[in-house]
Amino acid sequence: MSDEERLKVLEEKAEELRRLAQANGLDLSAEIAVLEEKIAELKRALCLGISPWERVQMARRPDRPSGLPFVQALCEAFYELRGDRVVGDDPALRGGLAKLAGHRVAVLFHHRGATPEEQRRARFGMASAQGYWKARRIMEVAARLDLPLLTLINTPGAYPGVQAEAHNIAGAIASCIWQMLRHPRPTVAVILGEGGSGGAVALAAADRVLILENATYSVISPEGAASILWKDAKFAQEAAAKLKLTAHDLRELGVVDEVIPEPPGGAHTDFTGTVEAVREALLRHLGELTPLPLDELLRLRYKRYRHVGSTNSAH
Amino acid sequence: MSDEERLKVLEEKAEELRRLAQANGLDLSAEIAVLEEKIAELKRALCLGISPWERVQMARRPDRPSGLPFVQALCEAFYELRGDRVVGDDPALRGGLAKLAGHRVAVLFHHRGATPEEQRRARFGMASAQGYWKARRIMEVAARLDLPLLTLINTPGAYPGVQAEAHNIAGAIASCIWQMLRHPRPTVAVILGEGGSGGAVALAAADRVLILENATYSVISPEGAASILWKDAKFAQEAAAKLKLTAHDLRELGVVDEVIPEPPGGAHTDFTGTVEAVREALLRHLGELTPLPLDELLRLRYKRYRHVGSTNSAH
Amino acid sequence: MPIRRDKRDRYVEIEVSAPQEPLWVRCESCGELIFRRKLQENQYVCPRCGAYFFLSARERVASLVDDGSFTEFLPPRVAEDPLGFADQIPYKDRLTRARKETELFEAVLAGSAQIQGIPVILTVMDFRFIGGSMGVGVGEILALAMERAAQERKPFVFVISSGGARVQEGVLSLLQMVKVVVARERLAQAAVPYVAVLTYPSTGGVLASLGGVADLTIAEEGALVGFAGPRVIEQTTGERLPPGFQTAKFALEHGMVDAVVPRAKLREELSQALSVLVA
Amino acid sequence: MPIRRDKRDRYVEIEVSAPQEPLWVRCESCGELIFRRKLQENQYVCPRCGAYFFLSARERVASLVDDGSFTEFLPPRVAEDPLGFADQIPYKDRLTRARKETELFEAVLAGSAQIQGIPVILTVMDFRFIGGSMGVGVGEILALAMERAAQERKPFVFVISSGGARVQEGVLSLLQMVKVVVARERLAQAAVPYVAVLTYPSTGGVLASLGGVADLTIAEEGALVGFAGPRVIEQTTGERLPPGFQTAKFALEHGMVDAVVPRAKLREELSQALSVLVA
Ligand SMILES: [Zn+2]
Ligand SMILES: [Zn+2]
Repeated sequence: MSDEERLKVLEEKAEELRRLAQANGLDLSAEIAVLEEKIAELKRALCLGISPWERVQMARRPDRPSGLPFVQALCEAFYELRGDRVVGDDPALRGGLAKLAGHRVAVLFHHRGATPEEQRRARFGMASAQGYWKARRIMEVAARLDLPLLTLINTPGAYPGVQAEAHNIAGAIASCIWQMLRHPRPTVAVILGEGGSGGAVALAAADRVLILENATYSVISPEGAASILWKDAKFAQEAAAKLKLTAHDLRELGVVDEVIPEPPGGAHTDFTGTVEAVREALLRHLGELTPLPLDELLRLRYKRYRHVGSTNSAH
Repeated sequence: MSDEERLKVLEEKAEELRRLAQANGLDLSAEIAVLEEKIAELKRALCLGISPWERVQMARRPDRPSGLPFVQALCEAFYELRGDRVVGDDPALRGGLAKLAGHRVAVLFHHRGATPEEQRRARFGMASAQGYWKARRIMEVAARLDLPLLTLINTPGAYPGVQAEAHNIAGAIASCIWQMLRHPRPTVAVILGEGGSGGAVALAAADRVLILENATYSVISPEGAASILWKDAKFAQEAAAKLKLTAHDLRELGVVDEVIPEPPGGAHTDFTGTVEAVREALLRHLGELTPLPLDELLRLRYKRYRHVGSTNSAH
Repeated sequence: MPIRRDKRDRYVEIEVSAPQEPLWVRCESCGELIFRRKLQENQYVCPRCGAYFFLSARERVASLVDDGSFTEFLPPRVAEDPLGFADQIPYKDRLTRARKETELFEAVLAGSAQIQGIPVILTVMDFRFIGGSMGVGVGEILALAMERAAQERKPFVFVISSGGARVQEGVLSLLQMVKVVVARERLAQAAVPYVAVLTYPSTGGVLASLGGVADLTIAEEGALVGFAGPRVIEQTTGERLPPGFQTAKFALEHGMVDAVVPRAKLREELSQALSVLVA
Repeated sequence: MPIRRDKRDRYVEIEVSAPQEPLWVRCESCGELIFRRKLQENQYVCPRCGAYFFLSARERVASLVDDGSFTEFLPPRVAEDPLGFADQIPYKDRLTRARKETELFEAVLAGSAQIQGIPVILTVMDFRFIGGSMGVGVGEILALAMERAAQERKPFVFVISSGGARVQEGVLSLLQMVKVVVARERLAQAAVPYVAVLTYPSTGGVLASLGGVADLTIAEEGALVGFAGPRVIEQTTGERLPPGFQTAKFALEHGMVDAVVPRAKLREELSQALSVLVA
């Protein structure tokens, strides 16, 4: 039995005890407390000391909190904007206007889909040219309305398809980066799951970049790196370690500003807790950025990105 | 024999006399002078007192100075920009960067094509969605590079096609108008031939709007108005008069700032002279606008368009 | 009048006749005779076949705003009949007739209102008024409304039902396209949001100006969204129109609008949109 | 090495081997043995079949600028091997080898130059240098060059030949996409023009950042222009690639570039473009 299966069994048992206690008026609090301690321990065990490769697997879980349900839980109100105004709409990259703790904000996010049908339509979160052209349009709306911009990233990468190329996906990604860098209000990005390559960085040129503890951010998938550099897909685990794609590696490299802890067992074990943690971090960073005058915001943004890796800041 | 045919005969005769005089060393200057006077008289006759409907016909002449040849003659240097960066390129609406009397400018223009093949490809100057999305892109480039924007208009109207609709031609035209109104440097539009409806106004939201003497600018073609309002295409001539679409009507309505005279006989009888006249007027208006600070330019632009027709300024 | 489509899913335009007030109305789409009060209660959607009837500007306002919250703006002073135009009948007579029939000053109605408690500046077109065409009057009403929205920092809402430009005002009607966009830029400068609502029909110069530059665009289910009318396209290009061409769904699939909603849910949809647009 | 296409008009990538200097070179496209000097004179286009060979950065510079006008910038101080990376060989060794083979500090060469008398800041990539990949060094060289162009108010010219990001520098190479765009914004703020030249190959992170946001974009006839490589697309999606996919002509037809020119005319084309970009 895997740790995860064991955890599930324990949780069911605890739940049953609670039900019993309530139904029959029994005091089972001691028994329940023992179980709860075991559960907490197991969750910690599941989370700590896990390898980069395991984190890659965790970041890719389809049940990881993300996408539309995440945004709907995060914001009191969310109104979706659709379409790039030229070609179409992309279900893998979505966005709109929202209220977050009373503040008006614009939100962009990858949506991987919950059902198999939705996942197929959203290409498992790989957005196409239309998605990125739409994202740029929504950034422009947000700029016009003077709204802070939040992005929630979870994508294996941009979609490599014939139509994507025909509609200039490269230009669309480049335009997103540019528009985000010109945004006249604070921008905060949160990497919730996979931060895959160009498809992620298009939404990550933010004033602050946060990441969940078991999320990843990488120039290439470990499998891709293995097959290109080692000419052998079996080296994916090694690549995962060497690419420094885990949250803590990224923090050390100065690429992300904060690692948001996940609940014991991983974000997927506690949707609400994860949303709350992200919300708290978002509001804190927005609170720090909001008072800054525009020229200072742009100066700090320039400084942040102009020198990435330029000096031996890491190691 | 029509006046135009008579003119042609006289011009050939004069040319022959000149050739004879030169070849045989004869002095035929008196005879030539008589002919030249007749020619000038006929040209004046052709131009004056012509009806709105005749001007509509003149504005539509395929040999009217316009399009790429016009721009190449107008500017010392012209570099074409192509493509809307999302879908494709449109040969009916073209543009690029140019040098005009030593000044860097951006130019947008309708191109109807010279050869039948070119005309077919350019849909006789009816630009599609891609053309207007490209135009907006070129306006953005011009804004970024701080260049004045010139537009040269000659179109029956925007193209009414399935692909045009699918790529949001209405949004593209609206975006052109908007971008032109936000342009941070002077903008001057010249209506060279047909100024047809939305396809024309997309490029005509300028600080100054000039028009050639026999060009037209109208909300609808006279034929269209006749069939909609009179339910009979035969009323096209009457509609042409009532729509007030001639240069002089437009000047009276305050819609255009200047009517550029055409050479006797019409612009098509003198390509070089027409280009020169347009060039002189363009430089004069640019010269007036260039010293204005941006806020004053935008104030005047707002004033100009905010009150079109709002008061009984005409009649 | 109901909005019909023929078998190939295209819209068929219908002559708009003078609004009498018979007790019973026939749905031209399914033939059903409907009690007028019933039709009204159903927001002018045929209870039998779901066909959308035109909604007058006043009925549209009533269907969208909080009861009693609408304050109509005074009509502006504009050049009436600036060209002295006459076709089969003088334009002045046409204007007079439209005013009498619709009890509106122009093809657009403007005022301040509240939508589920949110104050907005609301402008609603009326297709019965010379095909909802935009002339100097419509342009002026829209521009004034936008200037007011910018000044009062209230969201600007524009419900379109228009066949395009007011041909009888010639090039002056064409230039209203520029006028409304220059006023729209004022909204942008003030960071005041602008919501467009596309209904049947949203075409021509209105769509290709103010209708094309909203921050947020909602289409009513029965909307027709396009620059050129279906017949013009067929006649000019000889192209076959694909099924569902220029419907609200077509517009959504081609990335032109943010949402498509049935008429009955438009008020709720608008208030949801507005709730994220205001502080 | 020549750039070949297979029968379906797709590009075939070719291993780039160490540049020796044999007197004769075989065209891998048509099999012709070509005298090296002759190939050089023909700007590395096969005189027999017209296939494009890679041009090294220095050869590209020589083919574009006025004789003797190029002044190379000093290499910047950057983090070398910031991750301490090793795959089959240590990244440090790979870098050392690339430097020795190409006699370049990095995959892009930067300097000031004149093109037909017009002063520019010129940056040229070299595909032989680890596939023209963009790591911290390339990002730094490009950003410094753009800052200099903005300061000196000279047009910035960027000739791309890149397979994408420098995988061995991990996420730091990915972030160079942001670095070069933030520097590009400096050009925009100074109203200094930026011209991109796309050659074989212009792909991945370089195209999807600095390569995608030029004021004016020229593609060399033999260019490959695309975000994802053809093989990746086929493998990931199973889609059949249309003929001419990702060629310069494809890019032109799909609105992505302003012009396509043969290599022999690139210098003249650039000078024409620059002539309308400078006062
Ligand atoms: Zn019915
Ligand atoms: Zn060969």
